[in-house]
Amino acid sequence: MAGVTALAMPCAASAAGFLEPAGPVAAAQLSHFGTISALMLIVIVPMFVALPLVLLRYRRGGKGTYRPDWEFNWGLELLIWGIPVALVAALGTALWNHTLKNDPYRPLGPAPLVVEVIALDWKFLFLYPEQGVATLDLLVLPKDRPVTLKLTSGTVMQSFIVPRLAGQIYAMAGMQTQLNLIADATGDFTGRNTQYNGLGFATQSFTTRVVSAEDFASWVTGAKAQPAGLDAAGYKALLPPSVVNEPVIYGRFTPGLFDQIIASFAPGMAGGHQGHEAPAGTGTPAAAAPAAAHQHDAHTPEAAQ
Amino acid sequence: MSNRAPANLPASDIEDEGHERRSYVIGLVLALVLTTGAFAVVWFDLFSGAAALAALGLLAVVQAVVHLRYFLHIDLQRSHRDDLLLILFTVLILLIMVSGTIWILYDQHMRMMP
Amino acid sequence: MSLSERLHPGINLAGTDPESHEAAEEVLFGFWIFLMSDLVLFAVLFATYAAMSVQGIAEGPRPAEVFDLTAAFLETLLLLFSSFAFGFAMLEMKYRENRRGVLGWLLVTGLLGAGFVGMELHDYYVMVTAHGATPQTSGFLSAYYLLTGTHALHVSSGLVWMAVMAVQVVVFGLSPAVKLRLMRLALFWHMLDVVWIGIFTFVYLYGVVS
Amino acid sequence: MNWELIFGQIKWTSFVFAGMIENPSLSEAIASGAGSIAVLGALGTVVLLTVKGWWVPLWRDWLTSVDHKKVGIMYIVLALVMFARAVIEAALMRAQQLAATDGGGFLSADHFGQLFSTHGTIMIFFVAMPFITGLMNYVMPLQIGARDVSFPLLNAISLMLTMAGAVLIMVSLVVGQFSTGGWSAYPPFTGIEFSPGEGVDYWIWAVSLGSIGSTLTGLNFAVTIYKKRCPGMSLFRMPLFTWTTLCTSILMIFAMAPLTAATIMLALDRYAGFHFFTNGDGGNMMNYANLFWLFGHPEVYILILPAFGVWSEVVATYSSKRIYGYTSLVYATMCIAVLSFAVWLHHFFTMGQSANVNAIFGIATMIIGVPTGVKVYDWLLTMVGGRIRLTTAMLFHINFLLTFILGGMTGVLLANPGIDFQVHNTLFLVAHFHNMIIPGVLFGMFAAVQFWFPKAFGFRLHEGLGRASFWCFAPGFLLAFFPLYWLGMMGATRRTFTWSNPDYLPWFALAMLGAALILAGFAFMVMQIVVSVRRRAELAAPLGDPWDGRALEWSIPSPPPAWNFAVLPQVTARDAFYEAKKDGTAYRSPAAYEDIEVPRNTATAPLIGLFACAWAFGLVWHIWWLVIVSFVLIWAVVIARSFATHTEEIVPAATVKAANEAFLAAVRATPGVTRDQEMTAANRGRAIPESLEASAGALAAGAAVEVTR
Ligand code: HEA
Ligand code: HEA
Ligand code: CUA
Ligand SMILES: [Cu+2]
Repeated sequence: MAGVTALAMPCAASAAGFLEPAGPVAAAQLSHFGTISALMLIVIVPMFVALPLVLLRYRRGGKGTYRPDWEFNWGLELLIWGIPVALVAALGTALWNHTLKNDPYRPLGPAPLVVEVIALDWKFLFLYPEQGVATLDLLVLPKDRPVTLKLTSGTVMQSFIVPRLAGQIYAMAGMQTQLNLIADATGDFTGRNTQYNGLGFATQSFTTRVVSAEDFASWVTGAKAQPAGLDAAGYKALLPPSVVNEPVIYGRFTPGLFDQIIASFAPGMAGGHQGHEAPAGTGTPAAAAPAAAHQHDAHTPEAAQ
Repeated sequence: MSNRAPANLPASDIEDEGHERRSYVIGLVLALVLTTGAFAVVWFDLFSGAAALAALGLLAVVQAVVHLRYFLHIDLQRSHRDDLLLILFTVLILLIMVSGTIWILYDQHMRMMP
Repeated sequence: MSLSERLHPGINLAGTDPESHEAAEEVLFGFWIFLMSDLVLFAVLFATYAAMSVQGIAEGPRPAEVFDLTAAFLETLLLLFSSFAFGFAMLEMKYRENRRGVLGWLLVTGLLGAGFVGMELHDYYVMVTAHGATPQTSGFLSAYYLLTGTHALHVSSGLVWMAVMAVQVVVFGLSPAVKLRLMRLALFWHMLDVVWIGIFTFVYLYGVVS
Repeated sequence: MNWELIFGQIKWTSFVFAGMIENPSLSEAIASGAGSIAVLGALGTVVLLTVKGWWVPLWRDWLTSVDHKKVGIMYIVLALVMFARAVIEAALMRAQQLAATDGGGFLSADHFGQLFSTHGTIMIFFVAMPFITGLMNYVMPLQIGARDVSFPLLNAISLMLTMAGAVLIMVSLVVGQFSTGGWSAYPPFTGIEFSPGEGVDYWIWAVSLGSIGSTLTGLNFAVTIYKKRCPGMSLFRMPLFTWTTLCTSILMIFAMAPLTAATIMLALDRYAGFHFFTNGDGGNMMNYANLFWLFGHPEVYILILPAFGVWSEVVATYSSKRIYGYTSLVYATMCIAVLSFAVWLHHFFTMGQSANVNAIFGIATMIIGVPTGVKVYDWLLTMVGGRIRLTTAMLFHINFLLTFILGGMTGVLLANPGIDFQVHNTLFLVAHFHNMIIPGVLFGMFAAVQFWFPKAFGFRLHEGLGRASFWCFAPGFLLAFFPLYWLGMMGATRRTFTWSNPDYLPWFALAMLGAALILAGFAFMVMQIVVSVRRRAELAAPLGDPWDGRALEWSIPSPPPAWNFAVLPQVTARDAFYEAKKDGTAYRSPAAYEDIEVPRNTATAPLIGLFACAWAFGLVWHIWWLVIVSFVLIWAVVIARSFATHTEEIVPAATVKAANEAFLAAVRATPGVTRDQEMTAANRGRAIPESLEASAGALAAGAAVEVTR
């Protein structure tokens, strides 16, 4: 089928998760994790301190005075409602700011590199519309350049994550979700699907390779030289569930493939809204149409027209 | 007159058939008016777009209240309060579930169109 | 405690039959709670329909293309009058303990209810034959059939229940147990009316307007 | 002959043993082993019942009973049977994940998928739910001074429907396969296109039966608490366990409907080609997530609230002190119940909706921390000024306070969409919810058993073995689940049967060790019950009040008579029984006795359960005649029952009087015991209230009779 370049060799990528962030998004998530944990200690620690003391003092035979009818105290009451309320106010503010600022849909800078991600059973297909190349189970990104991932699924719902770069987002058939990220370190980072989707789920991971801008350019050149291309028929061949052992690189792919895949599930939705510049289909109409993915959609190849 | 009410029951405590029958008739008349009204709004195109939706929604809510009041005899004055509260609590749950669902699904829909 | 005090919300026996009224306290309250839980089920179906009738059209027809507003209006009237008739059955039961009266009004209620179910089945038939609008056509139609079908199923079980109650009225007379069951059936029947108002408005009228 | 008409889609290969014969492997062997255990277990039970001649008593005294106490006990037995299966599955998963680095391990991917799906489904629907339902059934009517629940027959029907669901899941061990879609069964994966076959159908119908049962239970308990409280028991005098039961019931009433809607829609998609959640044709699986969690989130509070109630009773009783902040505990419970309906989106922060939707639901989620924190600190303050006895139940409570707040803290972390993006669907999440459920709910149930067992059976549980089990459970839990937090942060996903990252190995080893300790704890618990039953004479506490209890359930004999209270009590304060003991008004003979009406046993409920099970089985395997016949039969039973008239029987006043006076005489003749003697054979269930102990030098002896005046 398609060739494999030396660059695409799989290797043991570090999987230390977002504890070792390699980009600002994951870093922000880690630091938010720290903030919230630290704030929570305000109410956790008192329990760990007070409980042993209370047990010591008021155990049967302990020094504390026995007050069987004591059941209320306004001061304490204020404390046990007041402190959590204040804390939630603080936590809530932090949550609000962090969430709005780090909406995964928010572009992280001008001129992002757009990669279209199609989740399949049990592999990910990546399309680089700007570069005109495509990969299977290998995501190559330039360091320090904003990246916009557009995701959809050709099968069941999946969840896409590269923990060291950014958190996850679902990919669903007939829909498009987005994830923006920047990598500020080079290296190989594991990405994977986290939403169970059958027998091959455990091994559905891929390598994210972050390289310098120059290396990225030369990788693109090298990729373009790959003999294999991806058209609708090739895409169809990817649909049956399978695990990919070696990443695959395609030197070219049918433009508009991503939208056609969405349209095969949700006709009338794709293209209609924001006018995609990618013209649908350069080959014959029949070839451009991603053939119906599954029996239920057998009547929806109209997207090809 | 009711047949099993103890003879010594004060008059004010006895349910009055005429009163209750009137309640059903009022309910029917109001419901007919409201339903026909709603139907007319659409049939004769009395309002358009959002105004029509708002008017229809309002009519439906009013009619639901009419049914509860005149057919189901829900009565804020004389009911056992605790019981009624549990029933009214349903309205809160309904609102949360329905509005939440619609809000979430529309928001997702808007964000997921390519 | 004054006898007219409501021991439970809604349709009441109060002073007319103190013994049954006391017994009604738990069963009627329990039935109200059941109705509320049922109402939540309908609410969820409504919310689903609200989303799917816009987002789930796919390549199928739109609401306005398949709904017959006049039929829906007539169905509303049938249900409304059947509710009204049930009210009169309750009056016969409560103030006169008149078996024949109760049975007569139940018959009227049942016929109107059966008419409603019949019309609705006819609606489905037309939708399927004239428009090819089956539940398998699109998400919108799936939601439509489930919502209205669940309601129709409720009405149909109400009819079966009504038949059983007619037998019980004959067998047991208007005993306390029978009275309480009739009251619960009344609540059920009236509540289905309220749900239908929602369907008529938010499915049919909204569907045609937008 | 068209076999499909008769057997639907069942084939020879549907039986689990066929896989072993045709395609032997370790994984298949384990599967058929499990199937054999199920079959042998069932056969063994049948043989035992026959040999011992227990069929008749089982039917007459238990299955047809509508007594809330027996129904409660049957719920708990059901929970324990299912628990045994689900725990074994958990141990298998742990072992697999330890062994599975780089494709090792002994389970196939498919088998692992079924394991986490059945484990989750069983634990939630057929362990935790029946356990809390059984407990509420047993205790709540006793606490409010009632003779039964409002609708005893309905109660039995709920039980039988739940049991039908449980049986269906057990059947899936032997006939066919279970779903691999997890306990949340997200489509489109669980749709017919991607999961053909019977697995998901088993899930759908088992869960539906359980959820109908729970709805009816919720309704029944809510009415009972509203309408059957004894005179003087105003809402704000109810024991806290009853309060949490009320709030749980209300959650059950409203939360089950969305689940029913979701399962119906999924079933219509699968059976009739509808398009609710399919890919394409206007289907929208996001709505499934929405509906499922509309139920799923309240569900986790349905589980925890009764446990909170147990903790409140336990901490007050073993501190010999009034609960601190009763009112704030009540309002906190209400807050949690209402808020739990407004946070469901936090289970799918990563679905792609706008940041402000996420943020609003995230903050709503955090707010639940406030009432929960109030409760936690109320319990701490309850101990202040008390005289704490470190009994097994109390040890579990202390462990609960310390571990639960850590689980709550990770919950609050998950409530931050930004953090959830990273740890959603990882073992971090798995650690979070086990951290809430095990120390919170299951240990709560464990404490409840230690606490109320003597009430139900008339003898205490062996204290030493109880503690031994605690000292395995508590560290075992920490070891088994805290490593998962770390693994999750390192990116280990849930529902994953094999790993390639060697860094994970030590942590999985720790987790396995913890699971082993937990299993040891469980063994101690079983031992505790066996030993206690053997020594029941020595541990007997028939006089009903072994712990110096506070609420009404302790004022009656252990086990209580069928009618619970000889005369309905009259209450004037909170902690009614404790106050009565203090004032010396406890154990008084009533002025007069009356006849008591109790419901007669009936076969209605078991028949409905049986037909419901057959109906569901028919649906799973498309055996349409069975579906129709059993459906008709269910309703025939209901209608037939509505024509039955003699459903009650009378216990004559004389019988009641004889029993009650004998009990009171025994109480008066028995010297009270102080708390120091609590765990000794002297404790027959007649307590000297702790607050009178100081002046009780004389009381300790026979003079205790004086207290009753
Ligand atoms: C009630 C809920 C409950 C309980 C108790 C448990 C108990 C356990 N769980 Fe479970 N688990 C779930 C609910 C639960 N789980 C759910 C919902 C899932 C997700 C499924 C999915 O993915 O869809 C899951 C998934 C899950 C996984 C899969 C993780 C993955 O996705 O990779 C694993 C892996 O090992 C696991 C382990 C365990 C272990 C070791 C135990 C136990 O061994 C812990 C031991 C138990 C105890 C310590 C309690 C003992 C005490 C009593 C029972 C009191 C009885 C008392 C008397 C009668 C006296 N669980
Ligand atoms: C009994 C069960 C139980 C309980 C009680 C809870 C309680 C909480 N849960 Fe948990 N949860 C589950 C069972 C439970 N959960 C299950 C089963 C799942 C996963 C299902 C699946 O996917 O399979 C889940 C998943 C889950 C998620 C989804 C994660 C994901 O899918 O990515 C989230 C996110 O917000 C969450 C949050 C919380 C919070 C905030 C609480 C709060 O209620 C916690 C409140 C407690 C405290 C905060 C600690 C004590 C308080 C103080 C010391 C006072 C002060 C504190 C503050 C002011 C903050 N839970
Ligand atoms: Cu989702 Cu359009
Ligand atoms: Cu939740």
